[in-house]
Amino acid sequence: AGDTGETTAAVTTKGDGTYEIALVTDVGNIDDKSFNEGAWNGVKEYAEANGVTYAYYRPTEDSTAARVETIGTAVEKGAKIVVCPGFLFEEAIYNVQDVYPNVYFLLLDGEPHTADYSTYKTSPNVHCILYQEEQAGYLAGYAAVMDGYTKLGFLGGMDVPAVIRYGFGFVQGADAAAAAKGLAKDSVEIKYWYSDVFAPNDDIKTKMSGWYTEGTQVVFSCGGGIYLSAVAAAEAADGKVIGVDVDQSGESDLIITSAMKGLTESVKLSLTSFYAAGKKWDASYAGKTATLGAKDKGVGLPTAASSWRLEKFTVAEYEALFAKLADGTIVVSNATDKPPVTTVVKVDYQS
Amino acid sequence: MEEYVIEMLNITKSFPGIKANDDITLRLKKGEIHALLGENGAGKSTLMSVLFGLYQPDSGTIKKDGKPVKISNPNDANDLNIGMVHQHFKLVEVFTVLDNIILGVEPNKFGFLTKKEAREKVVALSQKYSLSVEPDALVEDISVGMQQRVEILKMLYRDNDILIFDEPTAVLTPQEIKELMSIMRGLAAEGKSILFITHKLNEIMEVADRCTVLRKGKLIGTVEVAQTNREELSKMMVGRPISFEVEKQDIEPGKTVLKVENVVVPSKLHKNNAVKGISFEVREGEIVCLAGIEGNGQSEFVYALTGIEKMSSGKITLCGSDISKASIRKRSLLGISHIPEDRHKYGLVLDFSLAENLVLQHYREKLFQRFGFIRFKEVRNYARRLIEIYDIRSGQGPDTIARSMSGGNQQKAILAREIDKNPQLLVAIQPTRGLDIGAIENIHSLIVKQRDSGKAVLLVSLELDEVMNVSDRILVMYEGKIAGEFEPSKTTVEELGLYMAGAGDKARSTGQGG
Amino acid sequence: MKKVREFLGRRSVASFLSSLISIIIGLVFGYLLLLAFDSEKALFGIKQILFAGVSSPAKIAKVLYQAAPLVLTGLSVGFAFKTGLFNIGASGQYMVGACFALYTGIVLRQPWYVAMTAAMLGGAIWGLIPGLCKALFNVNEVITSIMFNWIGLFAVNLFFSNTPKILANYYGSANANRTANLAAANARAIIPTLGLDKLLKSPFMNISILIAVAIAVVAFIVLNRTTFGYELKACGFNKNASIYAGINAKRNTALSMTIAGCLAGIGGGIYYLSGTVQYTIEKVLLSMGFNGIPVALLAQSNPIATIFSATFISYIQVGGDAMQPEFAKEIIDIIISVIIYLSAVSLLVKGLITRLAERKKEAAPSPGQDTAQTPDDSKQEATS
Amino acid sequence: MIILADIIAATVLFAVPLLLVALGGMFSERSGVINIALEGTMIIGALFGCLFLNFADQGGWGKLHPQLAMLAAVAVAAASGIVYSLLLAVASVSLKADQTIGGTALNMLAPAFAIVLTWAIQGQGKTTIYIPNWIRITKATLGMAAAAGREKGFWETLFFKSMFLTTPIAFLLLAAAIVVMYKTRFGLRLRSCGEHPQAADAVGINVYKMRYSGVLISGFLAGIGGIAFTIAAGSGFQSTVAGYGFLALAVMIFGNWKPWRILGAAVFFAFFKVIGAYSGSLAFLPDFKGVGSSQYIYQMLPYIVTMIVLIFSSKKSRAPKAEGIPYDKGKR
Ligand SMILES: Nc1ncnc2c1ncn2[C@@H]1O[C@H](COP(=O)(O)OP(=O)(O)OP(=O)(O)O)[C@@H](O)[C@H]1O
Ligand SMILES: Nc1ncnc2c1ncn2[C@@H]1O[C@H](COP(=O)(O)OP(=O)(O)OP(=O)(O)O)[C@@H](O)[C@H]1O
Ligand SMILES: [Mg+2]
Ligand SMILES: [Mg+2]
Repeated sequence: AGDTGETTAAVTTKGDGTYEIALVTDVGNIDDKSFNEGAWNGVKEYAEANGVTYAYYRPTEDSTAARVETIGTAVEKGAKIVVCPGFLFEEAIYNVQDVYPNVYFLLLDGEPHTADYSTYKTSPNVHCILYQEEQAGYLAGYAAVMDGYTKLGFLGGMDVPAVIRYGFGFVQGADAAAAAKGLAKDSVEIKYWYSDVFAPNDDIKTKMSGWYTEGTQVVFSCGGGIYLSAVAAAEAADGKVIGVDVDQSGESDLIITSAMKGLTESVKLSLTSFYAAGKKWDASYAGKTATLGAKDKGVGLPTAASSWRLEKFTVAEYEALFAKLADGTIVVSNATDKPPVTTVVKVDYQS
Repeated sequence: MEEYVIEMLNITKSFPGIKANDDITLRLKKGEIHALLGENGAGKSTLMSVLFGLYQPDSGTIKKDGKPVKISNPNDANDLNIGMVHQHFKLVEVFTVLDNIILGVEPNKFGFLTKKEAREKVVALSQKYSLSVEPDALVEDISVGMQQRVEILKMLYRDNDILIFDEPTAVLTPQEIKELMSIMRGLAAEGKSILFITHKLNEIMEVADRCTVLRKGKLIGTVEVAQTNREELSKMMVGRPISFEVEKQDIEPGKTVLKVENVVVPSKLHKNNAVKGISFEVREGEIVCLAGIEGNGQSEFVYALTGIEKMSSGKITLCGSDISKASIRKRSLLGISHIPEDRHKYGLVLDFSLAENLVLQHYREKLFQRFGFIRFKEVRNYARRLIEIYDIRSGQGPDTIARSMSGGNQQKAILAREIDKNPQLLVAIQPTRGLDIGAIENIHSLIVKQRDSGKAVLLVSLELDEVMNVSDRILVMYEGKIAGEFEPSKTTVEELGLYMAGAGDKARSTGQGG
Repeated sequence: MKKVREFLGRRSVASFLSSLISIIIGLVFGYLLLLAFDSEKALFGIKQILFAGVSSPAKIAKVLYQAAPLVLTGLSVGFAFKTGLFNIGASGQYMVGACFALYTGIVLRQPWYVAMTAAMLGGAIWGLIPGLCKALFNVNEVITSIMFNWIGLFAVNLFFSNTPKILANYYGSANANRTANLAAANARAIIPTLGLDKLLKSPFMNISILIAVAIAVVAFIVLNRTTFGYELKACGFNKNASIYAGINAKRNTALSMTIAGCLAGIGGGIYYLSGTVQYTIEKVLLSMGFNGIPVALLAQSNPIATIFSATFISYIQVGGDAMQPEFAKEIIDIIISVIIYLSAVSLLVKGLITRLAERKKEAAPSPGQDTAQTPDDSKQEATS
Repeated sequence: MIILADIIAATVLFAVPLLLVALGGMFSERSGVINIALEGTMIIGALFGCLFLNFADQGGWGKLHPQLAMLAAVAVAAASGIVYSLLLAVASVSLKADQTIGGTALNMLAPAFAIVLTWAIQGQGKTTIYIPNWIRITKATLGMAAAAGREKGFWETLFFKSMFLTTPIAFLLLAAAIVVMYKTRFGLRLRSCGEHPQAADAVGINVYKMRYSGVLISGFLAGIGGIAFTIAAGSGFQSTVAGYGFLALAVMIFGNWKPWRILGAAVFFAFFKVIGAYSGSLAFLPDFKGVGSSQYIYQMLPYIVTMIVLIFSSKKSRAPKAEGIPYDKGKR
C-alpha cells in the first residue's frame, strides 16, 4: 500500500506566486515511485529544509516545443533553477539554455543537443547528470541469481537508453553470477520484454501473471509506475519483484531489492551546491556533465535492513561486489545497440 | 340522471395555439355504442384522451354513474373501469400477446410475475368473446386484426366496462371490420358501453346507437343513428354536403403503360414467395385497382415494381422499356410515381422543410441544381407553386418542418410531389388511410384527374368502397396470385370480399357445378 | 417574407444565446470551484482562464495550434451527426491519419500537402470500414467505431515498430518509441508557417488553423448547399424515405462515415505535421478524437460553429495551463463538461423559446422537435 | 495445465467488469435511455471505492476484516455510481435533453473530477490512489490452509489466484439481472418503456420513474464495474478505466441487450484479450517471428474477432426501439 497519508502541500509560496525551484516533467507523473518521483523528492526535500519556494509544471503535450514553453512558464513564475528529469529534455534545454542565460538548469539523464544530434553543447548555466544504470542493473541481476533465483524476468518501460542500460546490465549481472556459481549453460533464464509504456495497465499485469505462472520467480520492473502491474501480478502468484531507480521496498513486501540510481541525492547535492555558490553553478557544475556510477555511490542496491530481502546473498557479499564495480575491476558494458553476449544465461527477448 | 354511465360535461382543452375541445358535452348510456364523428383534427382523440386520463381538461367535469370523478392518469381511468383502444395501437412489439395484456396490472407475488393465472384468465376471456389470440406469439408476428383483438382483451382483462375505440377500423380489412362489428355488438349486449370513433359513415350506420359530431373542437350535436342518414351526418361533420360518388369521365383506355409478366417476389417473412407469378397490364387513362386483404402480396409487388425489392423472376415493362432490373431512381425518371402506404416511414423526411420534401424526387433536375449545388430559390418557388395548386396547409409555407404538419396535409404534400412529376404511371397504396371524408374526396378527385388526363394509375387499397368507387378495373389478389378480375359496375362488394378471402375459386367451381 | 426571415434570424440567435448562457454558467461554476480550492488565488485562476489565451501573441498561437485538430475532429463527429450517425471512432481515424501522414512525410519523403492527402486517405479507410459494416451488414456504427479505435491504435503501433525508417532512432536519436523529428527527417513535410510563426513569435504557429477553417467552410457548403449534402442529410433523417426517393442510402452511409474519417484523418495529419510533436507508441486512445465530440455538440454540429467551439475549448485550455501550478488544469475539463451538460439542457430551453415566440406570431403549429440536429439552422442563417 | 487455469482465471477477472457494466448499460437502454456515460460512471465508482479502501487501510480495520471492508467498498462504489448517473437521469429523463450530449459531458467530467479530487485529498501531483493488498480472496480467507511452496495446483490457481469479492458479486448480480429482467413486474415494465413508452404510459406505468430506475441501476452496476476493473487491472486508481466503459457498451450491443448473451460477449472478449498476453507462453499460437512487436497483433485480436463475429451476427441484433428518444408525455 502506498503512503497516501502524506498530504504535504506540494507547493509552498511566500504569497507572491513565484517559485524559485521548478521541476518540469517530461512524461509520467511525479508520483511514479521511480524516476520522476526520485527527482521531485530531491527538489522537495532540499526546498523544505531550506525554506525555498518550489513547484512543478506539466507540459501541455509531449513535444520539445511544449517543454520549451513550459520552461518559459516556470521562468515567468520566478524560477531561478529548473530541474528537468529525462533525456526528452535534451533538445529543449539546448533551445533554451542561451535564451535564459540567468536561469540555471539541471538536466538528468541527458545532454543538450540539436534535433538532428549534429551539435552537442552544454552552456555554463546547465549541469547534466548521467547515471551508469548498467551498473545498477548488473548489481540487481547478480544479486538475484546469487540469491538462488534461476528464472528471471525483465520488464522494461520503453526501450529508451536508460532503461536499456538497466536491462542489459541486469542480463550481464545475472550471467556473471551464474558463471560464478558454476551453473550449467541455459540453467538460468531471463524473459525480456518492453511494455512500451511507463504507466501501469491491465495488459502488463496479465502478461506478468503469465510469466509467473510459467515459472518466473522474480521480475525486474524497470520504469515508472509499471511496477504496480508487476507487483499486482506477483501478489497473485507469490512471485517477487525488483524495483528500480529508488528504493521501492516500501511499496510492497514482494520487492526484494531495487536497482537504484541516486536521483534524490544528486538533485539535492546539486541544489545545495547551487545555493552555496550564490544561486549559480560553480565551476565544477557549470556546463559540465557528471556521470555517476558505483565509484560516486551514484548507483546501488538499498542495504538498509528493512530493504534487504535477499536471503542467501548477503550485504557483505554485495559490498564486495560493489567495491569491484567502483574500482573498475568489473566493467559493465553500457552499449545499448545490441544485447550483451551471455555464456550461461538464456535470454528470451519477447516482443 | 341514472341512465348515463359517463357524462363529460362542458369539457374544454387547449393546446398552445389551439382549442382542441371547446365546451363539449358527451353522455354515454349503459350498453350503447356511441359513435364520435369529426374531421381530422376535430378533437375526437383529445376528448377521449381526457376521458382516459392522458390529458387534463382545462375546464369541465366528468361524471361516472352520476358522481363527479377526477381522472388524472390512465390508472384512475382503469380504476373506473374505463379502457381505450388507441388510434395507433399501444402494443410492445417484442412482447408476447400475454405480456402485453397484463402489462400495468401484472399478477404477481412479491413483485415476481405469476403468469399462469393471467394466462387462464386471458384464454377464458378470448373464448367468451370469441377473440382468438395466441397468448405466446410475439405481437410483431401477428396480424393487425389480432393486434386489435389483443387491445380489446387488454380492456376486458382489466374488467373495463366503458370501452373507447379510437379509429379501430382504419387499419382493418373488410372481413376484420365485420368481425369487429360483431364483437362490439356482443360487448354492448353484455352491458358494456362503447365509444367508437370512425370516419366511415356506413360503420356508424351499421353498429352505432347514437352519434356525436364534432367540428373544429366544437360540439355540433348528438343524434340517434336510427333517425338520420349518411348525408346528414356528413353535412354535420364537414358543414357542407359531400358527394360520395367520385365523378369520372368515360374514357377509352389508350396504350399499355405498364406490363407485368409472371412476376415472382420472395417474401421477407417466410420462405415462400410473397408474389407467385402475376401478370397484368395498366393502360393510359385507366385506374387499375389491386384489391386484397393485407398480406397477400400487394405490398411486396409494389416494392418490386418500384425497385425497392428485387424480384426473383418475371418481367416489368414500362412504356416499352424493360425496367425489371432498373434502379429506383431510373424507374422514377422513366415515369413511375408513387404514394407509399406509410407516409411517415417512406413518404417524407419529417425533419426536412416542406420545400425540401417537395423536391425529394427532383432535386437533381437542372432547375433545382447547378453543378451539384442546390438552387434554394427555385426550390422555394416551386414549393410555393405546389402549395397553392394542391392547397397544402401549413404554418410557414415552404419552410414548415414537415413533422409539424397534420396527417392530411402531409399526405397532400406527397400527392402534390408525385402527381406534379406528371408520371406515366401513378402507384398509390392506401392513399386515404386514416383521413376524413373531406380529405378523401379531395385525394380521390386528384387521382381521377390524373387518369382523366390520360395517365395510368395503379391503386392498391383495402377499402372496398374506395375500390368500387374509384377504379376502372379491379384485380383481386389472394396469396400472391391474382384471384380474379372484375369491373366495378359488374360486381358487388360481397363478391369481391369472397374472392379476397380466398373463396373465389370455390364460389366459381360450385357455381359451375350448379 | 420579412417576418419569416426575422424569425429564422431569431432562431439562430437563440441557439447562439443558449450556447453563450451555458458557457457563462460553466465559467461561473468554474470560478466557484476555484474558490472552493483556494479562495485567495481563485481570482488569479479565473483571470488566467479568461485572459491567458490572449495574454501574448505566443498564447494566441497556442490557442490556434490546439484548435486546428479540434476543429477537424469536431467536424468529423458533427458531419456524421448531421447524417444520422454517431462517429465515436474519430480517435482511431485520427491516429491512422497521423500514421499515413508521417509515413508519407518521413519514409516517402513527400512534401506536407502530399502527406496531408495521405492522412485524409488513412482516416477515410478507417471511417469507410465501419461505414461499410453499417451499410452492408447493419452493424451498429458505435460498436464498430469503438473496435476500430483500438484496432487503429495497435495497427499504427505495429506498423511503426516494423518500419525502422520512420522512427526517431533511425535519424540519430536514442529513441525508438517515437517517430522521427520532422525537422531532422524531412523538413518539407512540415506545414508551412508563411511567416506566421515569426509574427506571433511561437514555434506552434503555422497555417494549420487556416486549413481547418477552409475545410470547415467546405464541409458547410457540402452539407447545406449541394445535392450531395441534401442526400446525406435525407438518409440521416429518414433512411426509408430516402430509399423510396431513389437515393442510394447504403452508399450514402458508407460515404458519410468515410468523409467523417477523412476529416478526423486530416486532424491527425495537421497535428503531427506541425513539426512540433512526434508520434509516440501509445497504449491508450488519443483523446483528441474524443474531444471532437464535445466540440461538435457545443457547435450543434454546424460546421461553421465548430470553428468557434473548438477555438473556445482550446482557448480555455490554454487558460487552464496558465493556472498551473496553483490549480490543476483538469478544472478546465470540469468546466467544459458542465458547459456541454448545460447546453444539452438549454437546447430545450431554446426550443421552447422559439416555439413560444412562433406560436404567438402565427398562432399555428410549429416544429415538433428541436434536437441537436436542427437540420437547417445553418442554411437559413446563410439565406437570411 | 496450470497455465490453462491461469488463463481462465484471468479471463474471468477481466470479464467481470465488462459484464457488470454491460449489464448496467442494458438496464438503462432497456428503459429507453442510451447510457454513453458508462465510462465516466465507472471512473466515479472506482474513485470512491478506492478512496474507501484506502481509508479502511489507513484506519487499520480494513486489514482485520478485509472482505467486509471490500464489501463496503463495493457498496460505496455502487452508491457513488448511482449518484453520478442521477445527473444523466435528470438531464435525459426529466429535462428531456439529448442523451448523447449529457453522457458525453459526464464522460468528460468524471476523469477531471477524479484527478482534481485525488489531488485535493492526497496532495498535488499524487495521481494514484493505491489499493491495499489485503483485498484478494485467498485460501486463508475461507479458512483453508495455504498450500506450501509456490507450485500451485490447477484448482487453486483457478479459484484463488485472482479472486476478488467482485467476482462472486458479479455472478450474483448477473443472476439477479436475469430474474429482475424477465421474471418480475418491474422488469416487464422497464422493458416496455424502452420499446414503447407511450404504450407503457397508457397502461398506467410511470415512464419517467422506470427510466430513472433503469439509469440508476446502470449507475449502480457501472460503479461496481469501475472498482472491479481497477482491482483487476492491479495498478491502483489513476482516474481512468482505460476505455472499458466504451468496451462494455460494445459488449452490450454484441450481447444484443440480453443478459446471457452479454455474459457470453464479456467472456469472449476478455478471453481474446488475455490470450494476447499469454501468446508467448502458448506454443500453439503463432509467434510471428520476423515481425517486430508482435504483441500488437495479439492486442488487436479481440477487437478484430469481435468485428468479424458482429458482421455475422448482425442480422439478429435488435436495439430497444425507443432508446435514445426522450419521452414527453405531452407529445404524440
Ligand atoms: N399533444 C398535442 N400538442 C399540441 N396540439 C395537440 C396535441 N394533441 C392534439 N392537438 C391539437 O388538437 C387538435 C385535435 O386533435 P385530435 O387528435 O383530438 O384530433 P382527431 O379528431 O382525433 O383527429 P383525427 O381524426 O385525425 O384522429 C389537433 O388539431 C391538434 O392541433
Ligand atoms: N408535436 C406537435 N407539436 C405541435 N403541433 C402538433 C404536434 N403534433 C401534431 N401537431 C398538430 O396537430 C394537428 C393534427 O395532427 P395529427 O397528427 O392529429 O393529424 P392527423 O390528421 O390525426 O394525422 P394521422 O392521420 O397521422 O392521425 C396538426 O395541425 C399538427 O400541426
Ligand atoms: Mg388521425
Ligand atoms: Mg384522432
